[in-house]
Formats: sequence, C-alpha cells, structure tokens
Amino acid sequence: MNGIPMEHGLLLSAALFVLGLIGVLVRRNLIMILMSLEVMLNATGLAFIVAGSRWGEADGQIMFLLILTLAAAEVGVGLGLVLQIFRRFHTLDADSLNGMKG
Amino acid sequence: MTLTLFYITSAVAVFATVMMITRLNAVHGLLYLILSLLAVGVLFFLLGAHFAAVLEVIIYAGAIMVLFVFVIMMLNQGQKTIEQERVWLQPGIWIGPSLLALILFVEMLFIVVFGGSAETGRVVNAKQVGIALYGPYLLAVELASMLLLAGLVGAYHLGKPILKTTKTGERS
Amino acid sequence: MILPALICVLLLGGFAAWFSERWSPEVPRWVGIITLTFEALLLVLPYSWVEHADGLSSVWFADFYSPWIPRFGIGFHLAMDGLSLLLIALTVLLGFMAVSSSWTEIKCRQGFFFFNLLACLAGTVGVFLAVDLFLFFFFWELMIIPMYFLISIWGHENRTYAAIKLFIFTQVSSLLMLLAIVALVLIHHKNGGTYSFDYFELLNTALDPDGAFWLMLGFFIAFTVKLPAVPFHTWLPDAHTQAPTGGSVILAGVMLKTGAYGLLRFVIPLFPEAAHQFAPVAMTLGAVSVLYAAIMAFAQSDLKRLIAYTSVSHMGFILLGVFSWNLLALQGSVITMLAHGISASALFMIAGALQERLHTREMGNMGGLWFVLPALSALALFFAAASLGLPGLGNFIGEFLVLQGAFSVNMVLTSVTTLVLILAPVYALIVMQKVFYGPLYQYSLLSDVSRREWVSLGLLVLMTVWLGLSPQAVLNVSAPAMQNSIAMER
Amino acid sequence: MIELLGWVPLFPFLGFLILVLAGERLSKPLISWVGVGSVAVSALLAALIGAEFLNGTLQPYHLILGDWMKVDDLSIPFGFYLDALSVTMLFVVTGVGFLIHVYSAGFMEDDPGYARFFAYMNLFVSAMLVLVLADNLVLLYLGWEGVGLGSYLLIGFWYEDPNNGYAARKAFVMTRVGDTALLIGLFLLFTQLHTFDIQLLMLRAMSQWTPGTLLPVAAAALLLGGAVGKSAQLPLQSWLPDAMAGPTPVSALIHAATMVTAGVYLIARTNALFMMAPSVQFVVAVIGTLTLLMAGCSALAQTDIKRILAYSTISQIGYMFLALGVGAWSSAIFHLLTHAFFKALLFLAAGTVIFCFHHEHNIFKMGGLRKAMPLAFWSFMIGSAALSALPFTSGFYSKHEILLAAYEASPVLWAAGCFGAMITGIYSFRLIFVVFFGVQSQVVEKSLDWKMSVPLILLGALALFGGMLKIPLDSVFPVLFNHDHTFDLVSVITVAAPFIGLSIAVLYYLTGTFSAQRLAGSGLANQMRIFFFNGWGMDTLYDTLVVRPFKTIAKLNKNDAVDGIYTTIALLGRGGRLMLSASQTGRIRWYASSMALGTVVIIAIGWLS
Amino acid sequence: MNINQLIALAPVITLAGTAIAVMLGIAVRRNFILSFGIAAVGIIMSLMALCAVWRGSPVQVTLLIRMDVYALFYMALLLSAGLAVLGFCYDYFKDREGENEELLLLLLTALLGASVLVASSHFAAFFLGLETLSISLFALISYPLNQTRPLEAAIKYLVLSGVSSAFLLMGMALIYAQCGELYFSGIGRYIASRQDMNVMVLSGIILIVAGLGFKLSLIPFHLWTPDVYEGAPAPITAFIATVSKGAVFALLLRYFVSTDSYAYTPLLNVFSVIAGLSILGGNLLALLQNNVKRLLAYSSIAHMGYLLVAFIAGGSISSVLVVESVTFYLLAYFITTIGAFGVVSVLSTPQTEADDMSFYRGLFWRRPWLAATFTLMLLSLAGIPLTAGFIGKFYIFTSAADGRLWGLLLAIIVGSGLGLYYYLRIIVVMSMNVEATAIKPAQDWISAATLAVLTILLVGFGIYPSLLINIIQSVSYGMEWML
Repeated sequence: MNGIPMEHGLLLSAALFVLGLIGVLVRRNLIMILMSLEVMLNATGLAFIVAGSRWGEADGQIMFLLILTLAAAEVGVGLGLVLQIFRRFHTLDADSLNGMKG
Repeated sequence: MTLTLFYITSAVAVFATVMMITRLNAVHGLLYLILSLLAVGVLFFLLGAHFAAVLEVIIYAGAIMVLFVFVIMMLNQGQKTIEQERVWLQPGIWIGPSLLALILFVEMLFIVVFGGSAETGRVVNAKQVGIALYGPYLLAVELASMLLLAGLVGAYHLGKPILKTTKTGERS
Repeated sequence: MILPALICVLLLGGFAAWFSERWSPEVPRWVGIITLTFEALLLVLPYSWVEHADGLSSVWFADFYSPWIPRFGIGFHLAMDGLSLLLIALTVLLGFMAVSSSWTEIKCRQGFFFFNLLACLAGTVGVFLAVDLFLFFFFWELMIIPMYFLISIWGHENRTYAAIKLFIFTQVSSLLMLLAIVALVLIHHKNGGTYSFDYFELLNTALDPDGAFWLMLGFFIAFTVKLPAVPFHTWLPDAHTQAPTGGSVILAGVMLKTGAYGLLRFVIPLFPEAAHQFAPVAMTLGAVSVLYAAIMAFAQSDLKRLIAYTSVSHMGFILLGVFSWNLLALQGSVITMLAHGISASALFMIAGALQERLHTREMGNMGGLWFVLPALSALALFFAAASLGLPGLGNFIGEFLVLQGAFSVNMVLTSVTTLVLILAPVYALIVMQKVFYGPLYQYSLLSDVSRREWVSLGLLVLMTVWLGLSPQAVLNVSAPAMQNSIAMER
Repeated sequence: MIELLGWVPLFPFLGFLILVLAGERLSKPLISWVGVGSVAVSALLAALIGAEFLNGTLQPYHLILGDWMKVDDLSIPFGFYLDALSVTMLFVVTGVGFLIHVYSAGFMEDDPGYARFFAYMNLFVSAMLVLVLADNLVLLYLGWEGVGLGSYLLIGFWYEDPNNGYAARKAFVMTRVGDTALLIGLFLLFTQLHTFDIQLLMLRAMSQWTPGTLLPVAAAALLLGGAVGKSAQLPLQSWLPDAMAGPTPVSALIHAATMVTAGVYLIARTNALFMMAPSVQFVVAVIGTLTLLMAGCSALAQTDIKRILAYSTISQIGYMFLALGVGAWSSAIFHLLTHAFFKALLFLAAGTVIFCFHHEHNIFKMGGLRKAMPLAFWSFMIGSAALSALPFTSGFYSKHEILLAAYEASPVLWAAGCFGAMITGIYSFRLIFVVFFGVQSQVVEKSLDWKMSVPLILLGALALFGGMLKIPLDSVFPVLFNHDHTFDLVSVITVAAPFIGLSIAVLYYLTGTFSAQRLAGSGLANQMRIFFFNGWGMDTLYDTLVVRPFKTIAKLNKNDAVDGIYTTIALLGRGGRLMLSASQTGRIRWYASSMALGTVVIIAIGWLS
Repeated sequence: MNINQLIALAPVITLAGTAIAVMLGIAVRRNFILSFGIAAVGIIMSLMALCAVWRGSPVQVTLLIRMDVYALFYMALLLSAGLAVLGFCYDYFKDREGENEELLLLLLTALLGASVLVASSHFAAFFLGLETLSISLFALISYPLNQTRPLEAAIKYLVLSGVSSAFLLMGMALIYAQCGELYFSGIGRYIASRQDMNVMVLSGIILIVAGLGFKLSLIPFHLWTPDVYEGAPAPITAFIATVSKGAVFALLLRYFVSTDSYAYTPLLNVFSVIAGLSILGGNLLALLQNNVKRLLAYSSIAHMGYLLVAFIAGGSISSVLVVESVTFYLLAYFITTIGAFGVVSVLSTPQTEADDMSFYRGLFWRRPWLAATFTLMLLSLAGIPLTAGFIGKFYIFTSAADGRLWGLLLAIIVGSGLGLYYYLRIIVVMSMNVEATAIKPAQDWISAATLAVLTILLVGFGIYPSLLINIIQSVSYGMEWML
C-alpha cells in the first residue's frame, strides 16, 4: 500500500486518453495521428495497471502486455500503410484522403 | 512520498503528451511521446507493476518508437511540412475537438469519482506475472503470437514496393 | 390434396411457361392457357363437393393441413369455403383474360412474363386459401413480387415509379399486419401457453379492448391499402396506368379483392368488438373512397387512370359493406368483388386494346371511335353501363345490397354514399363521349375486335349479365360462409 | 292469354338482342321487320291481354317468373303485376310505341345506324314495359334505369356531334339525381317495412305508419325526387328541352309519350304512400303548377319546333303532377294517356316537317306549309287542339277533369292551371300559324311514304277520340271526390281559357294585328323573352352552382392531393438523406469526431436514464 | 490445460495450424492454387473438427475460452462464411498481378480471431480475438496495393479501429477496476451481487458498446462503413460485412447474457437510441446511392439496427428467443450478404470493381442466373418471403413484439419501406432493357458453385426453416444452460 488513490490513477489515465483523442481529432498528419493513437492505447494500459494494482493481481499487467502487443502490431501495419500512402498520394494529409464519400 | 512522486510524474506525463500533440515537427512530437511513455513507466513502477514498467520502457518507448523514427526518416519530411502543419493547426481547428474531448473528460471524471474510491499500490512482481502468463493466460500468449503473425504478414505485404508494371485501375 | 394442388399447378405451369420460351416465343401463352384450363378443372372438383360434402361442415368444403414450422405452431393449412371458392373461380376466369389480353401485346421475354403472371395468380390463390396467418402473410407478400416484375419490365413509360410505389405501399402496410399477427399470436401464447398461427385457434383469443383495437388496426391498414381505400389509394392509379393490360386485369380483378377478402376473413372475425367500435370510421372511409375516387375519376384524362379511380370507388363499397356487418351488406360485398373484378378487368382490356391500336391512353387524343370500332365501342358502352351501376348487370346487385345493408346501420352515411350514383355516370359517360363519340379523331384504319377479343370480352359480358340477372347462384355459394362469419361475432 | 304477360317485355328485348348481335349486317327491311315486328307482337299481345283483363273481374293479376335475388329477409322476384293502371300504361307503351316504330322505319330509312337505332328503341320499350309491369320497386328501378339508358343512347344517337353527346349525358345525369333519391327512398322503405313488393309495401305502410309522420313523409319525398327527375319537373326539368337532340321519333316515344310520364306512374302507383304524406302530396301539386307555368312561358319564347313541343311536354306533365297532387289520380293517368296520343302525334308531325325540310328546326324559317304538307298540317291542328284542350278533343276531357279537381283542392292552383291552359293555347297555335300559314319560303323536297303517314293518321284519330276511352282506373285508385260542375263559372272559365290563348295567337301571328317583334323589342319584354327562352335560366344556375364548381374542383385536384402526403414523405426522406449524406465527408478526423461525440452522448444517455 | 481441453480447442488449433502451413507453403513455393488448397482444406478440417467436438461440449479451456454449443455454432457459421469468401477470393485474385498468397494467410488469421472472439469468456480472449481479426483486416482491405481506394479505406479503418479499441479497452479497464474480474461469469457474479448499479461498471459497458458499435457500424459509429466497403476488394467486403460483424455481435450477445448486463436497464435506452438511429439513418443514407457497395454498406447499418432490436428485447424476454432470433437473422444475413458481394465480386475484373449501378443495367438479360441470384439476395435483405431474410425478419418481429418495443418496431417498418426502395432500384436497373453487350465469359466456377449453394440455402431456409430452427434452438438452450 503506497496510498495512491485509484481515482487519481484513473483520472490520469483519462487525461492521457483524452489528450490522445484530441491528437487524433486535430492532427492532419497521419504519423501524428498514429502517435496520438499510441497515447490513447497507452492510457488504457495505464488504467489496467492502476486497476491491477488495486486488486493486487497480475491480470492488469497481463492486459497491459496484450495491449502492448496490439500496439506493436498496429503500428507495424499502420506505418506500412503510411508508407504506401505516401508513395501513392505523396502526402500524409489525412484530410486529403477523401476520394470516397457521399 | 510516493504520492508526491506520483503527482509530479503525472504532471510530466500530461505535459509531455500536451507538447506531443501540439508539435509541428513529427520528430519533436515523437520525443515528447517517448518522454510521456517514460513518465508512465515510472508511474507503473510507483503502482507496483514493476514488470510492466520495464516493458513500457523497453518495448514501448524503445522498440515501437523506433519504428516511428524509421518511418519519419524514410519519408524525410522537411521544412515544407512544418509550414504546412502550422497552417493546419489553427486555433479554429482545435476548439471543436478539444471541447468534445473536454466533455468526455468531465464525464470520465464523474465516472471515476462516483465509481467509488479505493487504494492501489499492491506490488505484483514479475514472477507472479510470469506464473499467470504461463498458467491461466497461456492461451492469451499463443493468441498474441497469432496477432503478431497477422501484424507481421500485414506489414510485410504493405512494405512491398509498388508494382510498376500495373496500370492503376482508377475510377472517377 | 386438391387445395395445395390448386397452388402448385399454377406455379409449375409458370415455370413450364418460362422454360418453354426456348422453343418459341409463342409457346408460353399456350402453356398459360393449358395451365389455367387444368386449374379450372381442378376447381370443378371441389365445387362438386359443395353438394356432397358430408365429412366436412357445410361452411368449409375442403381442408388441408401439414406442419411447417412447429417451433411457432405454424402449419401449411389451407381451407376452402364458399367465399374462397368464388374468388378462386374469379381468379381463374380473369387468369384466362389476362393471358388473352397479353396474347399479342407482350412482344418480348414472353416466357418470363407468363411465369410472373401465373406465379402472381398462384400467390393470389394461396391468399384465398390460407387459414394459417403466417402462411397467409407468406402468400400475401409473394403475390406482389411477380406483379412488381410485370409492371417494372413490361409496363409503360413511367413503370419504375409505379412498380416501386406499389411494392412499398403494400410492403409497409403488410409489415404492420405482420406485427399485428405476431402480437396476436404472442397474446394467444400468453393466454394458452402454445404458439399457434392457425386461424381457427386464434379466433377465440381473449383480447383486452385496447390491444384488440391496435391489432385490428394493423390488419385493417394492410387490407385497406390493398383494397384500396382513401387515403391509401394513390399507388393504384399509378400501378394501373403503367401496368401491361394483363397486369392491370390481374391487379384490378383479383389483387384488390385480396384486401376485401382479408377484411371479411380476418379483421372482423378476429376482432369483432374492436371492429364494431371502429365500424363508423371504416364506413366513413369507405364512403369517402366511393365519392372521392368518383370525382377523381372524372378529372382524369388518361383512360387507364380513370378506370383505376373507378376501381377505388367501387372498392369503397366493399369497405362500407363489410363494416356494416349484416348479411345483406356482406353478400353485396361478395357480389361487388366478383362484378367489379369482371367489369374493371373488361374495361382495362378495352383500354389495352385501344392502346394497342392507337398507342395512346390519353383521351384527348381519341374521339369518334364508334365510327371505326363499333363493336369495341359497344362493348365499352356495356361495361361503362355496368360500372355506373345499371340494374340488370352485376355491379348493381352488389352495390344495391351493400347500400341496402349499410342503410340499416348508418342511414345518413349511406345516403351520402348513394350520391355516387350521380357521379358514376358523370365519369362513365365522359369516357364514352371523349373516346367513342364526337367527330373522328385522326384514326381511320383500325381493325375492330378480333376473334380472341370477342371470345374473352363476350365471356365477361355474359358473366356480368348473369351476375346481374341471376346472382342467386353466387349468393347461395357464399351464404354459408357469410352466415358463419356473422354467427361468429355473436 | 294473360299468362303470357311475361312475353310482352321479352319480345322487344329479343329484338334488341338480335339487332345488337347481328347489327348492320342485316338488310334494312329485315332490320325493320325485327325492330318493328318485335314491338308489334308485343303490342298485339298487350292488346289481347288488356282486353282479357278489362273484360274480366278487374282483379289484379300477379305473375312471378322467378327469383332475382334472395338474401336474408330480402327477396326480390321477377314479378309482374297487372291492374287497370298497368294496363293503361301497357297500352300506351306498346300501342304508341308500335306506331312510332312504324313511323321510324320510314323516318330513319337513310340513316347508317338503322339497326342500332332499332336496337336502342327495342331496348327502351322493353325496359319501359318492365317499369310499368314490375310488382316490386327494385324491378321497377331496373326498368327505370333501363329507360334512362335507352334515353341516353337515343339522345346521343347521332354521336358525331358533341352537342348531342352533351345533351344525352345531361339527360342521364339529371335524371340520375332523381333516381338516387328514389333509391334512397327504396332503402328507407325496405329498412322500415322489409319488403319491396309494391302492394305489400302500401299495405304495411298503411298499417305500420301514422299518416303525416316523418317516415311516410320522408319516403314519399324521396320517391317524389325520383319522379321529378324522370318527369322533368321543377327543379330537374332542364334536361328535357336539350334531349330534343335525338331523332324525332325518339322525342315522340321517350320524351313525350312514355318515359317522362314514368314519374307520374310511380306516384300514382304508390298513391297510398303519398296520401299518408299530405304535405308531400301538396308539394307535388305545387311543383306541377309551377312547372306548367314555367314551361308554358318558356314554350312561348322558343323558336325551335321541337323545343316548343318539349316545353309543352314539361308543362303537360306539370298538369299531371297537379292532378296527382290534388288527389285526382285517375285524371292524371287519363291525361297521361291522352297526352301520349296527341303529343306523339305532334312530335311525329313535327318530324315530318323536319324530315322534309332537311332537318330545319327553326319555325321562323318555315311558313305556308299548309298546302305543301296537308297531312302534317292537319295533324298539327288536331294535336294542338287536343293540347290546348279545345272541347271535344281528347285533351279537353282529361285537362278539364284536372282543373276542376284542382279547384276542389285550391282555387289558386286552379287559377294557375287555367292561366297555363291559356298559355298553352297561345304557344300551340303560334306554332301552327308560323309554320303553316303565311308565305312558303322553302320548297318541300321529300314526300312521305306510308310508314310515316299511317301512324300520323292513326294517332290523329286517337288524339281526337281518345277522350272517349274509358279505362276503369277507379278499381285502382281511391275516389276522393265526385264533381259535377256541369255549367258553372269555374267550368266556363276553364273551358274558355284556351280560347283566349287561341285568340291572342290569332291576333299576333295570324292576322298580324299586333306585332310580336314590337312586343319583344322593348327592353323589359325582351329580357323576359330571353329569360323564358333560356328556360328561366335554370341551366345557367346549375352551371354556376354545380357543374362548374365541380369541374373546377375535380380538375384542380387532378393529381390527387392525397398523393401529396406521400410525395411529401418521399421528399422528407430525400432531404434526410441529403443531410446524412453530407456527413459522409470521407475524412478520418471527422469520422473519429463522430465516434467521440457518439460516445459522449451515449454515456450521457446511460446516466440520465 | 488437459487433453480434453486441447481436443476441444481442435478447431481453433487446426485453423492456426493451417495459417502456419500456408505461411510455410509460401516460404517453400509461391503458388496461389496451392495456398488456396491448403487454406480451403484447413477450413474444412476445422469445420469437421467442430462437428467432432460438438458432442463433448461445453468445455471450458482455461478462463479464456469456452467451447460450448453457442460458440461452436457460430464458429461453424464463421468458418463457412470464410470458406465462401475464400472461394470468391480465389476467382477474384487468381488473375491479378502481384503476390496474392498472403491474402489467404491473412484471411485465416482473421477467421482465427473471429473464432476466438465468439468462443471467448474472458476480456483477454475477447480483446485478442477482436484485434487479431482487425489487424488482419487492415492488411486485407489494403491488399491490392496498386489501387488507391483500398489504401484509403485501410487507413481509415485502421485509425478508427484504433480509436474504437481504445474506447473498448478503457471500458474493460473501468469494469476491471470496479469488479476485479476479467472473466465474464465473474463479472456476472459481481453484477448479480449488487442491488444498485455502479456508475463505473455502467460506463465501462457503455464504452465497450461504443467500441463494438464501431465494429458493427452502428450509428453514430458508422461513418467508416461505406468508405471501407467501397475501398476493399469485394470478397473482403463480404468478409467484413459478415464475419467481422457477425462475430462481434455474437460476442456482444454472449457478453450481455453471461454477465447479466441486461440488469443495467439504462443500457437498453442507449441501445434503443442507437438501434433507432441506425435503422432510420442507414436506410436513409442508402436511399439514392448509386454505388452498389456503398448501398450495401448503408443497408448493413440498418440491418445491424434490426438485429439490435431483437437484442434489446432480451431485456424483458427470455434469452432463448433472443438468441434464436439473433442467430437466425445473422445466418440469413450472412447468406445474403455474402451472396450479394459474391455477385459484385464475380462481376468485377482486375481493372474495375463492379460497384457502380451502371454495371448492373440489363444484367437480367445478359447474365440471368447471376441476376436472379442477386435479386433473391436483395429480396432477402428486404425481408420478402421465400427467402431466409423473411424468416429472420419474422424472428425480429416476434422477439421485439414479445418485448413490447413498439417504437422500434415502427422504426423497423419505416426502415423496411425505405429499404425496399433502394433494393428495388437495383432490381429495376437489372431488369432494364439493353442491347446485348460483350459478356465476360463465365469461368468463375468456384464462385458460381458458391453462389448456387448460397441461393439454395437462402430459398431452402426461407421455405422450410424448421430444420435450421431446431439446430438454433439447441444453440439457444445451450446458452441458457451456461448461465
């Protein structure tokens, strides 16, 4: 027991989560969007760690581990896509990728 | 003591994240992101998740971020993009999403506050995690490997150069 | 086994017609004739049972049951009483007419056309026979699809709009009915613990008045859309105008009757109290339909559209009659169904014949046709007279009985409705004037009624006169069913 | 013989069927043999049956041929009922009908629609016979509508001219207005009394209803509506003058002798009902009086020979209504009978004039025909004398009776009737003087063959001596009063009235002592003339009040306002789609925002509910 | 882990083994037909394994996976769908340039993810299954690298999927923070033991719903749907529309039933709003759409809305009927959607994707069988009798009426009316008269056979659904037993 209230941990997680979300919503650069996404995922990982810490079980950390796996895979595929997109569109502007709409 | 450290680290994490999402240069943003991740790693340590803290530093801040660095380097974004970013990041663009996110944050605040309070900080060491991982979570490990396989194959495929011979079948 | 056979014969005939197109485009219509003949023969069999039915009650001549979806107590349950018999007979008769009127009119993809025609008839026969509500709904929906194709493929210039409108109107309203059916079954399930979609089981479902009203409304809307009654009628003029003649014949002659049939068979027997309370509204709707459509008909310049509105007007009588719920009005409704089926079909056939010859439906572009087409004009005159309710012809009997029956229920409303007798000649005679009388407009070399048209229209003339002068034969067939319906309420 | 009653209407119907099916393929003589022959057989049969009946006990004869329909307590047979009233009508219909058919065979000889004409005529006769013989009101209604159809077809016989078609439709629709009232009356009667059999109905009405109460009044009023329409009485009279568009024999048969008197027949047939509704009966009298005056005045102003006769028909039927209204049932029927003779005669005579004059209808374009067409002239003389009720003609007996009966009921009615008789004298002799005297302006081109002259002669005889016929109508009708004004002032004035009219006509049109032009030239009088000419402006009135608003509304709503509801729904759908479709911008950030917003909202919903 | 559990896992293991076999196959020799053969045999073997373990079910394999009848049935459904998609993929990709073997591999991993998803009884398996599916889909969508639309679609899907995953994970974390359990039954115990609702758990579930709502493309998480449907290659679109959505929905239902989350009544309001919006919005959006793939995308939004109505009814009626309804509807939806996209796929050429309405003009007279198939599929989507879609809609009506969801039922009716319009529009276009144009020779035998089987199933289940209903009933009772 080190006395960190769970609410505070979760609030920090929420703050990071929301900041990540802002990043996704605001940035037009695809790489920045992917980075913001990482922030969001990391925030959820933090939430799991906080919760795991509350219950004193390994589950929280294991979930974090799995999130890490996801983050790695997603970044791998995502960056691959970004490369292809840059080759084809010569831009990283997310807003210009609107060939399909309506 | 721990509490104080917690708050300071939290502040660092939040600050770093804010800086990250506002940077014009992707590399700067990336550095702030690494800072943020490191700060979170410290928090993990404070929360008693030592194993996770180490992973955060090694894999997240280390391995994954390197991928970003590679890509940014490959794409070789110059000054031009920074100018472009500057144009893109007008305050008008910020307001809407930020307000939305703020509302979400307020909602989460309520959730957390009304959800009930509890203490954290029970230390769960690496051994416990290891036992769980290769005990009840054995299947998860296997599945994670399949997840990574999918990611690997996907990334491999996407990483291929464009086939020059093909005429692109575009439609208007 | 005859009851499912009645449906299967038409369906199989339809497929046969479709595949027979490979040999020659003339074959499918013959297949159609043969199928319908076979169907007519099949129909004679149960009819002979009418007199010799010992095993069954006097109301139901024939019955067929086979389990289908036991999970919900759904069975493939068919049964025939006088009403079904009459309407199926009408269906077969008008089936012949539809084939006849499509004989030369359909110039492409004959096989698929006759498949759709026969499939549509099969669906209709199914509707008239089904006494399982699920099965009924099944057929109810099924008959629309071929009709949709008939209009959208072989229709006239604005066919797509008309076909889609028809489909959406009937579909949306029938979903309301499906909802009502399901709710009814669920209530029955709550009461008795078993699922059943069987008509006879559901007849005795105890309902609370509020619920019964809404359920009744679900059925009512579906049937009044099909009937159609104001304000759900607007699909009909479009569908009729755009449909090929054969389609119009089926649509006006048979399909509208399914709405009337539904009202008679389901709405009132299943929800007697609710229907009774609702009767003033329904009768008013009927009266409004009768009058409104008559005025609308007068305003039209497109011949088929005009006839379509007269259909709405005539079907209003049925709504009025059914909700009067006495034997006179019910029997009148039955006769109106048959007589209107015949006369409206005949009028559409005439309109189709004119369109085939003149390539227009616009009455402004016609005139003085009596001079060149005396026989067709005389036939038109006859059916115009029938549709304006001339005594001695079938329509009069129906309208007279309906109005007489309704009069004892609601004097004022019926009197107002009777005013249509003034409006009917207004629209019927304007047709005669614009199309057949007056100076000859442009056309000179037109061939009058062909032998095929003589036979088919002549048959319809005979039927109309027969219905008008000797309706008793028909009334006797439907009487037990109608008496049974009334008895059910009490 | 009397058992063959059912064949009487059947023969003309068979003739109709043959003519319809065979049509113009038959040779003209064959057509006339079928067309005229069927009516001739029918007339012969009717004569024999009538003779047998009149020589018998006068007991009504009831013949049931079979069931028409039977539902619940409603039972309608094909039943014929023969009593003195039907016998009278039978004679009129078959007898006069036969003569007119013979005449038509000549009149229509050159018409391309010869077979069609006789088909329609036969259909009409058949329907009319059903009407007069029917034992129940529904069968009567069948005949009633059947004659309406016949009338429609024959008025519009020459279909090339749209005006004829218009007149035909007008006739049908206007009479349909009355018919509708009649039908509602039928519904009312059945709902209350549970039968349609006329005799039974009268009995039940008398036993179950109290005179003067709402039910009999309503029922009688509705039946009256039917009668008014069919008999062209106020306010539904204006179709009849237009109906003259049909061939002249048609006017003679349908619009003079038979169909238009169906209303009189109906009221006479249901007299018991009308007697239970004195107020309605009084209305009948008033309608009759007003109509006879109004139509008489209109006849004065007409220039079309057939229209004069048409208005005179309306006027004479007005007399019959007056008679019915005052309870002089048999006088009404008697006048019906004599009127059939002399009016048919007049029409046929007018027909010969028109026939020989190339379908010229305007009397002022004729003149001096006395010498050229003696038969027509004498027919007109006899007919007009009877029409004006000059003594010793048939019309005198019947009209005299009516006027005297009217005096019994109300002197005002009588006075109006006498005034009407005077007007009758004026217009009928005005016609003769203008057409047959003076200078002959045109050459008569055709001569009459026997088919046209024989009927004229026979009808002339009937018009002169028809008053002698004694039909025991008292066996049918209750006798309310016996009048014996053998020689009092009332009687004198009644007799004198037409003579006054005759004198006026002589002064104005024969001797030229007074000038009609000068009279009509002055402002007020001219307006009066136009007013009368146009049938008291009733057409204009209906046109503005009913026809045009109806047409306007109908045309305005041609595209169906109800459909607007659905169109609006469809439009709303399209609008909704446009809005939603605009949200599909194709931009990632926007999509993500939507998700975030959605999350925010659903969390809020989750909390708030 | 004992041997029984291992046997029970046989289908999943077979699938994973096949994926690896394909990978090794590629490593040894690149051959599309070979890889296709391995993949097809693997899926079939997996299906056979499913039948084999059916008898022994239910088996709980660690905390993560529960192989019960429900899971097995859905796995069978997903695998069959995967097999059909594989068939279309073969014809679609066989003539295309580039290395197409990895596609089959990715398809297998996606199927594996979906299978794990429906069998999961624990957040970890839930999450891993979902993400394995998603990660595979990113690559699948963008597979034809020589075109721009797939790339655009893939990046959209990737980013948005990432966001939705984050929501989902946050929801899980909140629930875990409050309950201390990641195991469904454990959460169920927690919920059942508390009388009052916990805000954190409630919000956690709502966040999960938001995450899953994205995968199910429910309004307001739907915006990606048309773009991804349009951009992805037709067979892959079929895969997204069916396997991905079906698995997620099955999991959602399983989660709700096994954790007793229906007890949180505010959730039902949330779902009602989402369902109503989805039904009306989806149908409205499709109304005048000229791109068939987008149109089907919008229609799928509406269909998920319909499905959700039956799901909501679970709040007040027995879950047996709900499971039955959802399962039947999903099955019908699978057949229909795969069939429809199969037609699109058959018509597409390496140069053009046959998604514009103009491709279908006069199809009835050019390729009657294909057009008839498509018509039947569309009629089934519209819920017209004679097709399985009708029975599905009937089920939805029944459960919704039983649950007295009148408002939503009304929305369904209105939605169906709208839906009819655009389905019929396609049929109209297909039946238009056109001059015979050059016909692409029909040589896609595998696709043709697949379409034929689908059509037979569609009509078969539409006319005689009893057989299927019996099986599904055992599934829903199996689900009941689990509680």
